[in-house]
Amino acid sequence: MVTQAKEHLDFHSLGLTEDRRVIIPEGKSYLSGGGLWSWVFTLDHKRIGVMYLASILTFFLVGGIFALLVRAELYTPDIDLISKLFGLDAEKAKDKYNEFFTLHGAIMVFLFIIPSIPAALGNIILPMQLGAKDVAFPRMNLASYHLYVWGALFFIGALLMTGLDTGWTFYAPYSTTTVGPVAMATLGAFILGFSSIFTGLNFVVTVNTMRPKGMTWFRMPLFLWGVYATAIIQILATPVLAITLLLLTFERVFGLGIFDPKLGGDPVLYQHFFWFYSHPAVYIMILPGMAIISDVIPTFSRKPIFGYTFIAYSSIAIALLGFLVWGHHMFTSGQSPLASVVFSAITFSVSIPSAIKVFNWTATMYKGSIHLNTPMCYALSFIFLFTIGGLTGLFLGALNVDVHLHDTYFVVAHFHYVMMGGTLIAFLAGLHYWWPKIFGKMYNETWARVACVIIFIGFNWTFLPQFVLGTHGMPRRYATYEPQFQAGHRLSTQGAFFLGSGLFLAGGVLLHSLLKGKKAPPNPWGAATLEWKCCSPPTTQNFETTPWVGFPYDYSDFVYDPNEEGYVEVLPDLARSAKH
Amino acid sequence: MSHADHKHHVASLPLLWATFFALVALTVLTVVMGTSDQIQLGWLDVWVVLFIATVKASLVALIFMHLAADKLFNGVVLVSALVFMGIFLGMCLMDSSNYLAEQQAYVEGQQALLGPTGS
Amino acid sequence: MIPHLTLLAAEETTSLIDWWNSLWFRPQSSTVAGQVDWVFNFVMAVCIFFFVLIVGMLLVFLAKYVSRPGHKPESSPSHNDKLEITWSVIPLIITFFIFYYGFVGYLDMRTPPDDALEVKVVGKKWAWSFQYPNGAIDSELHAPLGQPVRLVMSSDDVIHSLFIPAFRVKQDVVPGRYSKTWFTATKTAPEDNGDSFPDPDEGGFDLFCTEYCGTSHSQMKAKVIIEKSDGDFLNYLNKINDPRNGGAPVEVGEKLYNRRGCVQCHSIDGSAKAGPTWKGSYGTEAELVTGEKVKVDENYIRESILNPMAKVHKGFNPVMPTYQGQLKDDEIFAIIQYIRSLSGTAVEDWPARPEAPVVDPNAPPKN
Amino acid sequence: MSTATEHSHAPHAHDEHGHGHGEHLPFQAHHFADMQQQFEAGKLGIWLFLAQEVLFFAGLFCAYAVFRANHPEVFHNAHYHLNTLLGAFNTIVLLASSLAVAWGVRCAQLSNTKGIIYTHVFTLACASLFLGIKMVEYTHKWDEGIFWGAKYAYQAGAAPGHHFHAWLQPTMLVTLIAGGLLAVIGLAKGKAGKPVAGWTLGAIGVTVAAIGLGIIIGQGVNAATSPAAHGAPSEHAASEHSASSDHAAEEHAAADAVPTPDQASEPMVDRSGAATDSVPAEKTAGPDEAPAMPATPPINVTQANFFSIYYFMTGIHAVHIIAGIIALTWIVARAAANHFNSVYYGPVEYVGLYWHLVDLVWIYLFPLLYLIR
Repeated sequence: MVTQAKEHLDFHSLGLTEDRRVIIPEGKSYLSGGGLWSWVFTLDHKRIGVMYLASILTFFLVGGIFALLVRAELYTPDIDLISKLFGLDAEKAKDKYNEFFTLHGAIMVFLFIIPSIPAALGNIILPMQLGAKDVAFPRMNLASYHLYVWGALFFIGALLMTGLDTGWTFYAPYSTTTVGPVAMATLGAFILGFSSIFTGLNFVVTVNTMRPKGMTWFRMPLFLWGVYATAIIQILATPVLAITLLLLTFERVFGLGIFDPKLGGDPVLYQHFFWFYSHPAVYIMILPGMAIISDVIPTFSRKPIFGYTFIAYSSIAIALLGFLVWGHHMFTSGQSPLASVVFSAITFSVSIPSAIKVFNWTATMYKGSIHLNTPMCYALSFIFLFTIGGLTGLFLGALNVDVHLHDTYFVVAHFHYVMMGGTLIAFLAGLHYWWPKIFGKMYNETWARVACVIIFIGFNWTFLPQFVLGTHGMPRRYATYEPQFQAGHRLSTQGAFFLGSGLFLAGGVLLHSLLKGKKAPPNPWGAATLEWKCCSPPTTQNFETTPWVGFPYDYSDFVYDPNEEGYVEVLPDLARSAKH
Repeated sequence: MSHADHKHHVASLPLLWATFFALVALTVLTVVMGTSDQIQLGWLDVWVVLFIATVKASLVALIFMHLAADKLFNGVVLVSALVFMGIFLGMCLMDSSNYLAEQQAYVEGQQALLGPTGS
Repeated sequence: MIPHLTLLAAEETTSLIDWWNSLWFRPQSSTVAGQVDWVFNFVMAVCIFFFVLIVGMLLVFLAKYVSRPGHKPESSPSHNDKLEITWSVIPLIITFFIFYYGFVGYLDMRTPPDDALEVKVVGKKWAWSFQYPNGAIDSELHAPLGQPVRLVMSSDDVIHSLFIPAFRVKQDVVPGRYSKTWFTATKTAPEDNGDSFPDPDEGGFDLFCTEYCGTSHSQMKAKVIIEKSDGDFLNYLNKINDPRNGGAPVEVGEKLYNRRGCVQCHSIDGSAKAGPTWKGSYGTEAELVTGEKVKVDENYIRESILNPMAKVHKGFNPVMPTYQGQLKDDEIFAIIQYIRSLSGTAVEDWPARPEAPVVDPNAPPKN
Repeated sequence: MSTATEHSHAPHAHDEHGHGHGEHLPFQAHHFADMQQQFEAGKLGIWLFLAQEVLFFAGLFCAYAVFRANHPEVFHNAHYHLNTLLGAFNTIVLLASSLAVAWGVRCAQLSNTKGIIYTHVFTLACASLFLGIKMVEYTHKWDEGIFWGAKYAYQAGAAPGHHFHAWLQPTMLVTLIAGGLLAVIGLAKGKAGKPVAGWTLGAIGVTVAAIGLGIIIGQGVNAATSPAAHGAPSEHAASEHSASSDHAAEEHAAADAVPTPDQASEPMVDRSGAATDSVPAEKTAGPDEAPAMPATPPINVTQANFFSIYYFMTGIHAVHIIAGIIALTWIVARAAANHFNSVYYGPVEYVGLYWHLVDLVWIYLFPLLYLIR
């Protein structure tokens, strides 16, 4: 274990008395009290966030089990595991495999990643970072969660009925002709879309109208910038998915003839519709992840974030440019060459804001004092994995290379590096970062770090071989494959199980902390953003008094107090008045 | 904070009525444009009709929806939604018109293949 | 052009590049493959540079500034606009180059030469079929070495995608339209050397379907056989053009029944479809719409295939298309034998052949 | 900590509505600092919602644009099936409702509760009038066999034998009677000192009755513009609900009335096989069965595609109108309860903005669907 130093509280050397400490009064936890109904119909953003958190983690588990089943099946070239496991002949077993990867993708995208950071962590943290009591529309917030549950029920219904085998993209005309509960799943995704829109709408209004005095746009924590940019996409892109899925449902049930070529429709148009949402959706997934990292790295480096304004603007730039590049999913799909060229050119421009962020995070650590707590370990592994994910995107943006790599395992590896190595790892960083605040308990640092290392190794073990598989021409969504690919698939499957064990360990450490964890101090990491200026866990009202708003990355007033095992804010009169 | 801060823009009644009559007049104009045999503008027609619709929409947005007197940001929200809609429509139109020939060739090719029955 | 030059130089001078390419790719076997690999390697160099830079800095900072007793954060500027602009503009310039090379290679990929041999490809769940200019159909794709081949592809059901990894060629096959792609093979596939370790592309280049299309998506594949010379290709075409190479007449007839659309209207189990069933029909008396009766024999069937409107079976609409010019005599013979077999009538083997057909591979398609 | 206290609020744990400034208003949510902030938040919220609506409709406009740009002749011919006069009338009805709603917001800003109620009840009547006319349009087309996509079965001169508009007359009578009754009950309740129940019931009554009125106007305009009324046997209007033998003649007349130059040339292909959910996909096809013939003939874009888009666009628009009716009724009820005044009138404005957007969408739908050259 790394020896670490905390800036110990030495009031005498500061020439101060202990009176200068900002005391955060304890209050009644928002978690305590009330029966089931007080949770189900709560208007408290934190309770809604916690319910979201529990739901998405459940679905992550379900989606993860499907992922492991898929990986286990691919250990050998033939379709043998699923046939043996379920006693099916080869044809039926291949159908089963197709259902598994569909459910893995659909559940992970619609039920886990998209709501993971904004709806779960964002809901809990965003109002607190604003020093507010709640989001602007608490009832709409609750409606968003209830819609999420309904959408999820549709998905689960489709799962129980079996036979949903379209892939998460629901490409027409496959989705309009296959058997299976496609209409049910698309309606579920339609409902989930509105859940997402409501969350985004709430966040934009909250950030726009409820910032406390003193918090100008450029004194907002970068998490807020990231979530704000995400919310813009949620509002402007998600309705297009909603109408697309509605059209698809009607196409299937009533035979509309918009997408189905047998009725004069155009399947490529479906792909335009779908990716107009689903590419920006990629940024719904990654932007809040970047936002978490932008908050975690300065806190644990004890340094102000490097290039605040560039990072803030780059979030907005990514959100807006993200709307212009959907066609890069369609370079080989029958899109016209002219459109492909335009989309390719714009695609590269999106990589710049991402690069800016990575450079800035790295530069933030320069001359800092790096504390390798669990959230920081996840943040470092995020930079590593996201860099690979982002750079491999360059291959796919280059037109002729993409023609070769499209729909192969290279793409699978690339988007897992971004979605999982990026968003999931950032989500875990955020979860470990805010866990003491949300639940008021400290987890076991050692074991949490071990889990982080296992996840990091397992992740690379799983997905690095897939790049090589892809360049050698292994197509995705294959239930069986040529024996020549087996070596890569074996490695990948082994890695997946190693990765899975790491995730279970991380989950176990967190659950253990709920039962046996030490009580968390209000500010265990010494962060300067407002959510740490209320007690852990917060009261229903969050703050007794609206906290004083300073620059969110100025750590000079936060010193370690060994008695509290956390940081306290010290207000030297002179320093404070000098700041005004 | 006093009520002085709560001043809201109140639209004047003559303005509302004038807007309404302008909208009705434009509707009549567009119907005449669209049905009259005397006025034939060819390819320009759809753009003229859309222009009239846009004038009407702007009247509704600026006066009925108070955008003219409202916070700028609300207008920005509406305009940015329209801009993204424009990008969406524009790219889809550009692309589909480019591969239209491949669709038509296929339909013709397949009909020729079935041709002998004259169906 | 720069990519080509570099590529040539690389091939001459070093085996390191060969080793590197073999790590990532199947051997380049088409004219565009070299370009794709060049851009890939260029991007790879950029990526490795930035990856080493970022991760290296990360590790250095971690080692130098990790918190330890006595270590304090030092003050340093929290922004530096010149630095920020530098590391925004340099990647922008680099990505422009990547875009440019990708774009140039893509244009080559999408623009087939005028003299290309046209092969029609039809994708259907879950098989490919390739139709050559002489009308012959095969489930493997054969092409002559060094000759541009244009694939005009269509799908009968859902979207498929034709992918030949060794050629770096891929194009979705969208129902309701033609999709086009092309390649010029520069190598023949390695022979199957009989060892136990499976090499890619042994005995023919792999051709995969890469757009998910249902149950047997992963088995929707074919082999691409590159013939060493035009003569070999001609021989191949002649071979598949002769129905007799498909086996006994009954087998060929059954294939034709499934492939040429008979199955849409004629059942082989006695059930009623748009046309009369074939089961047990041979040798019976058929009543025509005109009221007269005719014996279902070889001549009647042949006439019905070539001129369906002449004698329409009572109870059925006159909807059958003519197959005049679309089926060869041997094929009609094979179909008749198949119908005979469905009625339990004795079948015949191929009759003696008057002369072998000669086919020009570049002849325009007949249909 | 001098600055800290300046913008800190009174401790909220003790008093949910305890705010630094002495405004204790009944409709202020506890997490907003003041009414101004609450109003701004709500207004931004509704504008963002409208932006979302714009992109929701963008998908439909995009489908429309792609099909129209690539197959202009199909759309041109198809639009002759639509009754321009009815479309124009509906446009004006919606414009009038928009005026009323804008007026209603003005009333709210001036604390004129009666004004809010009157304008919003008028708006409700317009909304239902619109739906009634739309019902006439739909049933008229269904009777001619003009459905969407796979169900499209129009054949010039043929009488497919649908009798959807036989339902119009009973619907009209039922809505008029039921709506009138509700309105009278509402009036009585209002007189009896229950303004909320009274106005709510009254508003619902007006809404229901206006559907009937819309059907009358729609049928009137239809009869006036149909050639059956100019010279052809004039039992057209009278035969609406008579024996089915009249229908053949009437539908024949209606079908002939539509000038569709391309009818004969439009390929009539049996589309019933393409209706999908009932058709199981082929899951077992041997790899050997490589096809050379297409399984089914390809179908080019036809009027069926136009009507798919027409029904989907107008249908989604109608769903928005129905949602608007619910929201407007809610406003009437709250206005009757005297909730709104110059300080608190957010909901009136928000619902108004939503209603204007519904109008905006129709402003584009009308020329795009009814006036194709």
